[in-house]
Amino acid sequence: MTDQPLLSVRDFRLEFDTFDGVYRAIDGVNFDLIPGESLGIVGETGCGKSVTAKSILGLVPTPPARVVSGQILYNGEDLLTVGEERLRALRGVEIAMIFQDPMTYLNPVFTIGQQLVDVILAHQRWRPSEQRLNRAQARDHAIDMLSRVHLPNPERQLDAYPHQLSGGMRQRVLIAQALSGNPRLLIADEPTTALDVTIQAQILDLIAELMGEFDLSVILISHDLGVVASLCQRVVVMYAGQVVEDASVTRLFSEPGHPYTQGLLKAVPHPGRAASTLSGIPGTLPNLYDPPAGCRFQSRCAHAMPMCTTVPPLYAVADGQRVACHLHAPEASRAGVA
Amino acid sequence: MAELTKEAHELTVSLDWRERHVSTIRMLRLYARTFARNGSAMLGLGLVLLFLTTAAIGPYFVPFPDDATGSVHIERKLQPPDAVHWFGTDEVGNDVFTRVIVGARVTLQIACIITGVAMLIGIPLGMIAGYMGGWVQEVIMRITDVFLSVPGLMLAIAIVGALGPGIVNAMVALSLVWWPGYVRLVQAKTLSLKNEIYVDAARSMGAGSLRIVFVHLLPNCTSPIIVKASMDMGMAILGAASLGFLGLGAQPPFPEWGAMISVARTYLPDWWWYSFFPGTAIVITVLGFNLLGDGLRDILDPKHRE
Amino acid sequence: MIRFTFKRLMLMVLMLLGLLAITFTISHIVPADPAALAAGPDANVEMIERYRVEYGLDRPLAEQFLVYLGKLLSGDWGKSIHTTRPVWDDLVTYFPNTVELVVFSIAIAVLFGIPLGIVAAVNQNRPIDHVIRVLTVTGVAMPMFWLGLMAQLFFALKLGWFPLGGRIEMMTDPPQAITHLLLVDALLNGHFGTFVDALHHMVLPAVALCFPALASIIRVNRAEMLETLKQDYIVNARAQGLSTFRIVAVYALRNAMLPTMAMIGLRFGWMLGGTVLIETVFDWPGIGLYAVQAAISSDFEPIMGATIVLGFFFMLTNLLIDMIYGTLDPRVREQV
Amino acid sequence: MLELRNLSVHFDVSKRGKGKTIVRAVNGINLNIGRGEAVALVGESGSGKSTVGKAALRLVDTTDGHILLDGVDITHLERGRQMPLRRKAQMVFQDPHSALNPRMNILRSVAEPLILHTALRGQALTRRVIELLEIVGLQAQFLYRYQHELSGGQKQRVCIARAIALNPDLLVLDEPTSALDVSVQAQILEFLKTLQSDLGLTFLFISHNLAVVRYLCSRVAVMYLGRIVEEGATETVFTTPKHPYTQALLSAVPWPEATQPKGHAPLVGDIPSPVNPPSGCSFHTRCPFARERCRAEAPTWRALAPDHLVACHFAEDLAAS
Amino acid sequence: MRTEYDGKQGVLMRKLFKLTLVAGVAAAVLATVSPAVDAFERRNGQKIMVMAQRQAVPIMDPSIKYDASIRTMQQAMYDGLMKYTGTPPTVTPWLAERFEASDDGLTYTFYLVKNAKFHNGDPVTAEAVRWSFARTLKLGKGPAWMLNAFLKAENIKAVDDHTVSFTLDRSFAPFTSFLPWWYIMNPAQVMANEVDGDMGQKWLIDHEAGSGPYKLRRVEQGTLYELERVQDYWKGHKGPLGGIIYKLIRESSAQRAALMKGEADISTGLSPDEFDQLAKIKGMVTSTEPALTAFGIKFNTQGKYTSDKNLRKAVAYAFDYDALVKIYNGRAVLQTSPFTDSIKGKVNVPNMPRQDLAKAKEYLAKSQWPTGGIELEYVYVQGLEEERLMGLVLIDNLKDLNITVKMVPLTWANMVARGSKKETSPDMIAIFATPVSTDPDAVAIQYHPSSHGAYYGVHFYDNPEVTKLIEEARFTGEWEKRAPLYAKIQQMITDDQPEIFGMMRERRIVYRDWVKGFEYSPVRMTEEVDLYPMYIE
Repeated sequence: MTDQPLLSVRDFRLEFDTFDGVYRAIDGVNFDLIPGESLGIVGETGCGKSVTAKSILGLVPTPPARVVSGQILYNGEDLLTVGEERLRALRGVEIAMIFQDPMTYLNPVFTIGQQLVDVILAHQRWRPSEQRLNRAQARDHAIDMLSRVHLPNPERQLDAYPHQLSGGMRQRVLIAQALSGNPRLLIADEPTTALDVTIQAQILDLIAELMGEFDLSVILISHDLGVVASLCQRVVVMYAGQVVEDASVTRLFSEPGHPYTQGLLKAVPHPGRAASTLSGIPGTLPNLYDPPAGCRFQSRCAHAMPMCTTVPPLYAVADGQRVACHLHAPEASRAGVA
Repeated sequence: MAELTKEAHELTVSLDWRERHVSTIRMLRLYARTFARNGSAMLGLGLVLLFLTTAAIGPYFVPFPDDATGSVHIERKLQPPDAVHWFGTDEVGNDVFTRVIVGARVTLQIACIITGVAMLIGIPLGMIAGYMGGWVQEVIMRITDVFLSVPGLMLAIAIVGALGPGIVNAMVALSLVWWPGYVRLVQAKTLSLKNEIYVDAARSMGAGSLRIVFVHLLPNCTSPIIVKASMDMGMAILGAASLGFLGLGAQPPFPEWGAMISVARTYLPDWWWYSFFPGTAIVITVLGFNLLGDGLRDILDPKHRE
Repeated sequence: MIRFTFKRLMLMVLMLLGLLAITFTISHIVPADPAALAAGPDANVEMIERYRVEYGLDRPLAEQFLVYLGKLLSGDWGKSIHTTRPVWDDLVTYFPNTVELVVFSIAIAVLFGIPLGIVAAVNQNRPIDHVIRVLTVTGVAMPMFWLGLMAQLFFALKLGWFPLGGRIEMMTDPPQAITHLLLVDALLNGHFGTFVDALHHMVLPAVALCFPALASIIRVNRAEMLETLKQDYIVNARAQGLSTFRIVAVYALRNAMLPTMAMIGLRFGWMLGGTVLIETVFDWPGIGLYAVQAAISSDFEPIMGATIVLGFFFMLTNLLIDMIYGTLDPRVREQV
Repeated sequence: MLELRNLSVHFDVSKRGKGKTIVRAVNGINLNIGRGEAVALVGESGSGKSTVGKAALRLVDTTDGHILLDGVDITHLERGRQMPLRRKAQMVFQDPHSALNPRMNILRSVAEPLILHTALRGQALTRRVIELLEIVGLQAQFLYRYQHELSGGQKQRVCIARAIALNPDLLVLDEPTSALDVSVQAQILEFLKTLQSDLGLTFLFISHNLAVVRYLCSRVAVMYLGRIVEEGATETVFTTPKHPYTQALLSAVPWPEATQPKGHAPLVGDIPSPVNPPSGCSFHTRCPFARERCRAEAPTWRALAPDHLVACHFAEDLAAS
Repeated sequence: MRTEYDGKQGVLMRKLFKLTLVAGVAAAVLATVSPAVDAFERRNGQKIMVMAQRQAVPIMDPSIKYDASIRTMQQAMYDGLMKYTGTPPTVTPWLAERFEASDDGLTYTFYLVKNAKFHNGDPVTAEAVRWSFARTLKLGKGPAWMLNAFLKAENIKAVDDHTVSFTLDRSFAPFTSFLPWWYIMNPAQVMANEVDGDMGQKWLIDHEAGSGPYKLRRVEQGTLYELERVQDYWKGHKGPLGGIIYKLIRESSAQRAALMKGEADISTGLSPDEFDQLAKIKGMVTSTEPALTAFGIKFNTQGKYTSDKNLRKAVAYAFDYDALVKIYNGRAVLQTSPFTDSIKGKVNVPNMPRQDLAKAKEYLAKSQWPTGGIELEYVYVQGLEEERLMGLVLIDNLKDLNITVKMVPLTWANMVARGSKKETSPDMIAIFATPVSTDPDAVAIQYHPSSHGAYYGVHFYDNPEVTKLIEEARFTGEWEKRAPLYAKIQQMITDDQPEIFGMMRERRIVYRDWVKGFEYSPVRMTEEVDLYPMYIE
């Protein structure tokens, strides 16, 4: 494992041209992913975590979306500029993605087998001709993939339609499909949100297992701190289109640096501990059509200060923890601005 | 906590109409803006407005008002369009322009009556079928299916054939074949709305069936009904014109466009203006209603909003 | 699937009965006296009564209906009071012509409508999309008979590219009737010239007839393609690296075809109704023309015959469409 | 306050000519809720917990058993005589967005129960609605807004205002926070807690979220495939779960902290279909401790401790191991 | 919104376009394979005449039905004992060489030509004649009404192979003038095709068993009927013609176009305007002979309003008679008597009403509705442009009397059905009435109560005095005695105004100049053409 990041998102900004004006969905997102690492991105609805993930594979329709600035470097290659043809060659082969609701992400009118085989065959185009699989081989590969995601009776399931499977099985199919091209990076966008807890546990275990088996790096996007905690080594916290904190899991839960992260932790009831009190974060999300200058959390922040009208950079705090809050600014600069 | 604060009390009293309906106004503004950006919808609105204006005031400004009710001036029959007779004259010397303009009002009446009657029959039946379910729905929907199982125009022709030709009978026939569409639409909509949680909520508060149907369901069905009604205005005009064309609809000298074409087609192609102008009037009006309906769908039905 | 078909066929029988009841009622509220009609202009009272008894018009309505049903089942579809010809013979003569026209027409509408819908959707808001949209909007707004008349005037009368009307060239002897479908019979008999001639006669009426349907199909297919292309599974298909052509032409099209099929079914009904107008304009010896003439002479057995046949045909096509639906969408297949 | 006796709710979802298809959503459950108590009903999707809530309010018909509200049997109360029931018991739904009629402004939505049950009209009605909105922490300016102009948390507050408009004794809360973000969920939970103690309400709280349940409720009943498998005081059930399903459920929930719960052994397979529930103990298909007896014989509902009931043949053995 | 499919869009577009293009080219190719149009059609080297007609011939059985289109075909395929020819029309012996009437006017004996034979080669015998008359009388349809009041089937006798005698129940002067409407069928052929005792009714719908100049080659119901020349027709042919196609073209504009393009050679039933338009074109020949047909707007003299004679008079005086002529572009003359010009014994009745508003108002003042304010129904045949226009004229004219007119188009059959009862007979009906004979009785009988219910009897006119006169005149043998009776009848009917006596319009028949031999006879039905003498040069 080298420290050379596999994926590096740098100063990524993205806007949507909508009917009501320009919606500034993503405003300066920065994070790196080291090979073999599993990175969690957490945040509440509308924080831009899903858009960021989809942008990596160029899946956000443009227009209405528009990339304002930034780079998404995969192995040094800027995915924002390589073009559709190159992205297609990367999709599923280098970078794969699974999604939130396994029902809607599978085409209801084709069998599991048809959809799997189609994807496998599509990948053959990028392979050396002598290694290409024909349809029968692709089918075998599909069965192999289904058994590797522990889908019972894989051969029979090939002829099943999505609606005939349970939610957990569908998610397994999606995972099989995503990994069929043997990618290096898996982006999982809320993969367990639509599932029951017992199934969620199965899927999380499966992803952990496959990470080792396929030598995968994983980006896990979730609104559930628990899910992230159970799978990831490092967490990026997003709020209103910005990264507010980037820390290792241990650090994040023990020493949350950003007031938002702190609030979030206080708002989550704990299943393992008796009830004490909960406190929500007062206020609502800022209007992203006309976001406030500087820190986007300032209106809800108990520690807001004049300096917050400037955009806080990601201050390195400790142990790889970086926090975008002026509270963590070096004394000098804080005084300077105040 | 339960005591009402003074400000809140004053707020309710002081709110004027505008403030109370601020949300509605905002919504309508949004609609208007969406609509205004949609070029074809605006064209449709323009055409429909033109049509409505013509229907409203046209008959008072036509050059030969008598010609609309059937007079005979054989001496000036079949004259091509000129400065006096803008659209030429017909086979008994009536001014085609006058008749086309007056025809707008007639056409509007026909379209309104056909869609109106169809809605009056279809919407209650659809709501009853969708909400009650069970055998009531079975009966209503099967009858609807039977009516829909034969092409509408064909059935209308059979009905007019039985009742005898004439504009009233044509309208009766078209209304009779038109309502099943509304039953289908409203029934489907009611069926899906019935499972909405707010309907459950209303029931949990003790609302009765009638109240649920008319207070909670009906207002939520209006969007598709408005869209369909707008489209149907155009379709009804086409239907009435088709019957008129076959000689089963309005009868001369009633200045209905379809009936005019039905007579005028025997004067094609040499006396082209006689059928050309009523035909163009039909195309423009139907086009207007269709475009308007399309535009309305775009703003009222979020699924089709882009 | 067999079970499904069987059940639908049973339902169809019920619907046909309902249809019969409705049309029978309608056609018996005729203000004129059908017996007097039949007896002809010079008939006296005695002759009229003879007709009344001969056609069973002296019996109560319900009984007449039952008698009619009984006769229908025994293959006797009654005879035209107006022409005295057996209705069944007329239906055999006229109906196949309508079938050919309508099938040819819907084929044009589908073959052109679906690709054009896709082209418009993929090029949303580009010039080609606008051109197609203008075409579709005017297509729906245009009265079919008007379009037919104009096409006839321009292409037949002015340019002379097509015949004015009719089914085949009048000097051509029709091929021996095997299926009663002229095109098929021509091919079966090896009369290739007749086949081409019949096809040539069919172009104008079929195009005029298909235009509104074509417009609707384009419109629905375009809207559904746009809708489908926004679906999650399309995003997933892209994320897995499928090619755009495959996504559009296979993955999205099949889903978009479901509502399009429904529209095709609906429009097919309109088309069957529209044949009345088109057959009138183009002198097409079909069932629409036959029915219209029966309707205006209050000749109720032909009206009923035509209505049953048209209704039956429409129901059959709907069944076919439902079956296609079933093959396209597994969920529908299972629900039944 | 609310007593469910051997309650069963089956839905007939048969299609014509395809034989009978019965969804056994609720299968003979017993549950008592005392006045002022907050009782949670937890379980995964398909366990029938929502159906219990709806049946308790007579929104669905019961197949078998009895529902007693304040000692009155309301199981077969006709439509026309349900009005007193409606005043006593109200419901808050999962998705506040769809629980509000999109064509009604907030005033009309909240006023609906008042219009149905009281003579309040005009200004007095408006004043009462404002009062209710203030109780749930909303200002009067929302009166003329529509559902789509409010945030999720605000909408749920409106729903709660509507539910308490008639001063009911019992509130059935069907997953009231699952559609909300955690920061908002925390606010609503806090608010519900104070509301319950302030107004002395009885809660039947339906949820799949164990953490939320632990925070809000004093007693909890765990449902699996239409049956209650374990019931007891929240702390007892959470700390010493006796039923293997409860144990699995608890261990499957990830904790929002760096260290995850121990003994994490996820259940295999999916929840069986309620159309065709397994024989014997319905959990035996997924139970890691299932034995022969579980397949054949449905476990009885028995008390392990005074306030701790469980339906498992081997509850004692499992607890011991 | 542009979609995200830009990348591969080009390829997709190209593929789709190719598809569309191929289909388009195919359609275009088909479009250009247009067969060339000849001046006239030929079959096996023989010229074929094409008639473009609007009315179908649904049934060809001579015993069942007759109207203009049906008779056009029947006349070509069958022979009658007698035939109408020429102007003024005369009843010419045809299959009968000659006939004799007994002095009491009861027995008629016909002597048949010897060389006549049916299309299958069987000779036309007296038995065939007897059988044909008996069949029509027995079936009681079609022309049966003309004779069944005084002729019984058993009183027709085949005296020998070529002699047949008819014995009437009572003397009937115009007997022979009805015979051209009765055709002779081949009994052997018909009965060979009998089904369930129907006397061959089903078979004769679209087959023939006649002895006429043409035989049926094919029937394509609803499209066309083709006749083929009988080469050895017993009476011989007038000129070269291989056959005739009766083609249905229901749109008059298409009908006209067919004539102009040379696809059709002869056409009837065109509107006056279209007719004039065609008449101007080189190569078109028009026939505009005066007809026996009278056009009148008949009142229901027993109806709610129109039973009032003064009202009838008021309407008759308000009507603009000149408009009638104008509608026909001058091709019509006004009636000067209830009888049309070719009818024997027609006199010019003085004081025939002409438009005179003062007089109209005078009569109206005397009626039960002195200030008008009523609505009268005007029923006419759907699709008959001239009748529709007359309705418009009526609307316009009666406005001055404060009477509104409701126009009700009906099919001919429906109109007749409505007129068959005095309760349902409309206030006014537009009727073209063509007498089946030139004998004045054929017209006078229309005003006899026995006509009530028939299309020409929709007025339900019943003046006992007139009735008596008609009966008297009918069975009076000598013309000198009959003539004054008819003059009186004409005057009395005019006074009672059971209808607005309209006009006699010219028939409008157009044909190409290569069509020769057209012969006209006013007694034929309005659009009926005698095909026998016609040929193409």
